[in-house]
Amino acid sequence: MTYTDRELMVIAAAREIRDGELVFVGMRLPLLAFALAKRTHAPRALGLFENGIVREQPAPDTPFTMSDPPNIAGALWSTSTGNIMALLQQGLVEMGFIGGAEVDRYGNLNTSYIGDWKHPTVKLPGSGGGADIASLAKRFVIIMPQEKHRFRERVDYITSPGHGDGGDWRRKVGLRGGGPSALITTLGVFRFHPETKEAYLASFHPGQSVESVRAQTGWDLKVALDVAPTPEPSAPELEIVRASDPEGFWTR
Amino acid sequence: MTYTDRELMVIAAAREIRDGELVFVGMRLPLLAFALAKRTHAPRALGLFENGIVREQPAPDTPFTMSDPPNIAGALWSTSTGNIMALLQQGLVEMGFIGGAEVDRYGNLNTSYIGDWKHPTVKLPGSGGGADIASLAKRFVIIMPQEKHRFRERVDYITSPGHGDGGDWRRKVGLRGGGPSALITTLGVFRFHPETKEAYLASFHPGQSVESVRAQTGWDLKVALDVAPTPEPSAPELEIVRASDPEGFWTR
Amino acid sequence: MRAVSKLASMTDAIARFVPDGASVCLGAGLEAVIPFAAGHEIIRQGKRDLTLIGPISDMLFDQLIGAGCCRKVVAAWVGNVIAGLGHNYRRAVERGVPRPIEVEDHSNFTLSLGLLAGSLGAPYIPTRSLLGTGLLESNRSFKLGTNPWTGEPEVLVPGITPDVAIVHVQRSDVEGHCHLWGTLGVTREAGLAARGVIVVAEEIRRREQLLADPNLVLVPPVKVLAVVHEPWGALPSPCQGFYGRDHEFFMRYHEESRSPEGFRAWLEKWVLGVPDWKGFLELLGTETLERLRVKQPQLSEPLDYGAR
Amino acid sequence: MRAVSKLASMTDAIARFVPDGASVCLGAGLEAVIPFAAGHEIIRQGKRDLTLIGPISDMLFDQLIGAGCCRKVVAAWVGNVIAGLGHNYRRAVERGVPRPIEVEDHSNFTLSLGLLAGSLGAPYIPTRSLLGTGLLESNRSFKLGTNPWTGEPEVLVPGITPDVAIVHVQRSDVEGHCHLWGTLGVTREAGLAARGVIVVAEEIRRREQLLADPNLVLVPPVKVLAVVHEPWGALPSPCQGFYGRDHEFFMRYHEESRSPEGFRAWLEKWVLGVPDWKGFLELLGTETLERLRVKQPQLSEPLDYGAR
Repeated sequence: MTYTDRELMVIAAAREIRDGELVFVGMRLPLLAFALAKRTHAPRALGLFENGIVREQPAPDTPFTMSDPPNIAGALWSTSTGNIMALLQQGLVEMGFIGGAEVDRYGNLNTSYIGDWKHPTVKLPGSGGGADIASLAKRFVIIMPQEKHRFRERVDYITSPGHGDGGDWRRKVGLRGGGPSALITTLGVFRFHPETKEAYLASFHPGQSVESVRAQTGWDLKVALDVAPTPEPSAPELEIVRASDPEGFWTR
Repeated sequence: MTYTDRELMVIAAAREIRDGELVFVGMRLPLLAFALAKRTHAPRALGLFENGIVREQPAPDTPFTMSDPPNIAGALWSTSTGNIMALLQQGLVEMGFIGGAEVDRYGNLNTSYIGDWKHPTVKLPGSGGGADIASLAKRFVIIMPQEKHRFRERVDYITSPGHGDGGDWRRKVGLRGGGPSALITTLGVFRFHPETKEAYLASFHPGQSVESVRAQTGWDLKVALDVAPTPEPSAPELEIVRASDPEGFWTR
Repeated sequence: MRAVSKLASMTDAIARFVPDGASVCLGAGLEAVIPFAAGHEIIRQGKRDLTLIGPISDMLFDQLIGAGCCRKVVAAWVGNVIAGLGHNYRRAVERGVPRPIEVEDHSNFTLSLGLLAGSLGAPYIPTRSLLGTGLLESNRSFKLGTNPWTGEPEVLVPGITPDVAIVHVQRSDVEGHCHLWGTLGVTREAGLAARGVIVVAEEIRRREQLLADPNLVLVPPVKVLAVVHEPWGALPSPCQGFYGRDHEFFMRYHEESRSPEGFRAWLEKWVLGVPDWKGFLELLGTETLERLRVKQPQLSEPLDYGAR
Repeated sequence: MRAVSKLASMTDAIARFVPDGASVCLGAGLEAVIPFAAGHEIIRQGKRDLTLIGPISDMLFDQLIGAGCCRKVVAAWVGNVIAGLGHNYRRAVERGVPRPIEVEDHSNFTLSLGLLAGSLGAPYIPTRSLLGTGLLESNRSFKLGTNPWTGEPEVLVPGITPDVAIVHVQRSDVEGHCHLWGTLGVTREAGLAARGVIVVAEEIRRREQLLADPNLVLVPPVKVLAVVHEPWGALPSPCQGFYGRDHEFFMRYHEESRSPEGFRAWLEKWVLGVPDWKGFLELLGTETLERLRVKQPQLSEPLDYGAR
C-alpha cells in the first residue's frame, strides 16, 4: 500500500484525538485528522475553530480556510473569536493542534522571528491562535515537517510555549495547560518525558530509522526503549483521508 | 392650569436634556421626560436602557419596565447590558437620570441600606444601574420626592456617588463622570456649586417657597441669589406628558 | 451519529442539576424571560442554601428568599420593579426571616463584568465604576486596584462562575442549541460563565431549524445540562414574540407579600398548591393567557447562510 | 424627524475618515469579509503612517505594507493563510522595504481581549495566555501582572481603541444600522472599541428591514461615520450568503508578490490601474464573479419580535 508522508501524519494525528473531546482543529492536516477521528474512534469529538466556529462534522468539502462559507453553514455555533478562545481559558478544551516553523527539544514553537527578534533574518507570520492553544489547552499536538534546521536545540523565540526549559517550567511561569503531548513529523512521532519534559522518539515512520530521524534532529535525540515503527495506515483510514482531500491539496 | 407635582418634575427633567445627547433614560418619570424632550427641544437625543436597548423614540405605549416587548420592537439596537454600560464607561453618555431613597447635600444617593449596612433598619433594593450611571455619565440628574428624612446631611451608604464630601472628591477617588448636575424634587430644583459641589436651591415650584423647601431639607440649605419659582408647565408640554401617560400611572 | 436528547421535565431538571448549596444564575434577562417556572419548581422541591446570582431578579429572588431556599444573593437590585421593595428580601436581611441571608452588592455593570470575566475564564475585569461607593465596602469580593500604566484607581470585579444558569428562551432543539432574542441583559455572559445551563424553551424545534442560524445559538451544546419544554414558563415576565408582561400579577404579589403570613398564603396558592407549571397556568386562567399572548407577529428578515 | 444619511462613496469615506497616521482596524472577521475594496482605496489615496490593527489580515495587510501605507502593525498573524508568508511583511520587517514598520505581536485571543477591553472602556483585561512566550518581550504593550487574589502570574492586555474600524457586512441602512452574519471573528469588539466605524455593505436596505432585528445590529448608530455601498467589496475573501472565497487569487498574489517588482506590477494592475472597485471587478471578470456567487440560499428562520 502506498501513501504519502502527509497522509501518515494525518492518520497519526487522528489517533491523538480521544472520543468526546473538544478539539481545537485549525486547518490543513489537523482538519483531515479530525475528520478521520470522527469517522473512526472518536465519533463524539467536537471541533473548534478560532474564527468562532464549533462543528460536529467537518464541512462536506474540506474548506481552504476556516472562514470559508461551507465551514459556517451547518455549524453548531458560530460566535466570536473571543467566545471560542474563552472556552480554552475556561479549561474546557482537551486538545489542539499546532504547527510551527521551528521546534526545540522541549516542544517550544517559533512562528514569529528567525534570529534576534529585534533584527530578524526572517519574519514569520506570527502566533495566530497558536500561542493561545499552546498556553491554555489541556494538551496539544505539534504537526510539522522534520528538517534539521527546524528542529533546534533552542528556538530563537517562543511563540507557542511547550515545556520551556523542561521540568516544571510551565507551572513556574504560570501556564495552566498541559503543554505538548506529541510531536508528529514527516519522519516519526515524538513524545515528552513525564519528568524532564524532553522530547523523545516514540516511533519512526515506515521506511525511516532511529538514525534517519536523528540525522534530521538538531539536538542530541533521546529515544524510547520500546521505539518501534509507526503503525502503517489501514486501508479504511487511507480511504477516509483521501475522501476528505480528494484533490490531494493538503496531503499530496 | 392644574398639574401634579410629578408632571412638573417630568417637565423640569425634560429641560435638562440637550439635543443630540445620549441619555440613560430608565423608566417612570425620566422616560416621560425623554419623550417630552424628543418632541420639543431635543429631537435628536437618543435614549439608552440598561437592559441593552437604544431607542430614538419611546415605545408607543409607555412601557412599565424597560424590558417590556414594546420597548424592544423598533429599537435601534438591542444588545447586552454590558455593551450598553460600555458606552457609559467609554465616556459617550452625556447624561442619565437616577432616583434614590436618600440624598445628601453633595448629591450622594443611597438606594441600598438605611442605617448601618451590617445591621440595616431597612434593606433597599440596591443599585441596579444607578451606581454605574452616577460613576460614569458625564453628568446626571436626580429625580426624587422631597421629604426631610430623605434629604440628609450625610447618607448612610453611598450607592450612587454624587460629589462625595464636596470639592474635587470625585477626581480624588478616581471617578471620571461629572457627577450630579441637578436635583429635581417635588418641591424645587437644586443645582450644585461649581467649587464646593454643594447642592443649592435654584428654583422652588409654584406654590412652594424657600422656607417650605428648607423645611423639607435635612441640612442647612443654601439658596441661589437669583432663586425664583420654577417656570410653570406650558399647555403643550402638559399635553405631551399626558399623552405619554394617558392613565396617569406615573404622574397622578 | 445520533443526537443525544437532553429533554427533561422541569421536575427532573431541577432535581438533578440544582443541588442544595448550588450557585444559580436566574433572571439574566433583567425584567424579561425570567425563569419563574424553574424558580417555582426550586421552591416546591425545597432546595436550600442556594446562592442566587442575577442583575435585578424582578420578584423571583424575593420569592425564593421568602421560601427559605436562599443563603446568599449576588445581585445589583432585588425587589419588584414596578412596585418597589421586596418584602421578603427586607425581612431576610433586616430580621433573618425566614432565614438570614448574605448579600453581595453589585451594580448592573459590575455583575455583567463579573459574569463576562467568568465567561472568559479571566480572574477579573477592572472598571472605573463604583469608585467612592459603599459597595466597595459591603461587597468584599471587590478589590481596589491601581492601573499599572497610569496609577489611577480602579475596581477589580472578580469573575463570577455560577454552578448553573437557568435561561428561558424562545426555542431550542433537544440537544440545547437554543435561540433567544429581544431583551438579552446578561444572558449570554451568564450562560457562558456557568458550569452548566438549564435551557427552558417556549418551543422545541428540529435541530436543523436552530442550526439554520448558528450565530444566534446562545451557548455551545457542551454547556447544556438539560432542555425543558415549558410554554409560558417566564410568566408573569414577558417573552418577546410570545407574550407580554402581567403587570397586575406583580402588583398583587407586592401587596400580598407584605406580611410573612400573606406571603405564605401567596406561596400556598401559586406555588405549593399546584403540582407543576401547568397548574400555575390553570390558576392564572386562559383569559389572562389570551390577553397576554402576542397577536401581531413582527418578523425579522431571514439571513442567507448560503455557502455555494 | 428624518434619518440622517451617512451614505458615501468609498473614495469620500476613505478620504474623510482615514487620515494619515490613523489607527485602522481591518479584517476583524479573520479570513472572511475582509474589506479589500476599502484597503485598495486606502492604497490609491496614498495614505501614510497608518497603524493597522487586525487578527490575521489574510493578504490585505501585506498589500498595505507593500504599498507603503503602514507604520505599525498590531496583529496576531500577517501573511497569506493558504499560501504562507507575506512577502511584503517580510521585506518591511527584515529590510525596511519599502519602509520600516513596527510590529506589536499578539495572539488571536489577546487581540480579541484588547479590543474587548477597548469596547468596554476598560484599561485592560488579564489573561493566562502567553505566559512564558517571546510575545511578552517583543510586544511592550503587555504587562506582566499578579492576580491580587491568588498571587498567580497573569498577562495584562491593554485596551485597543482604533481610530476607525472598517467592517464589511451583508446589509445596512443609510444610517449605519447594519447586519453581519457568518464568521464574526472580532468584528463586534472592533466596531465597539473603535472611535468610529466605516460600514461597507453588500446591500443597502430600508431602515425598517434592519430594525426588524435589532439584536443583530452590529454597532450603535452613534459609532458609524459612513456607509459605503460596495457589492462584492470583500473579494477575494468570502461573504456568507453572497460569495465564496477566490483561493486562486490568493495563490497568484503569493507568487506575484515574491519580489518587490512583482508586487509593484501586481499593485499597478489590480489597484493603481483601476479607478475604483468596479474597475477591480471588471478585471476579475464576470465569469469569476459568477463562479464565486452563492447560488443555493440557506435561509434562517425569521424571529418574531411581536410585542402585542
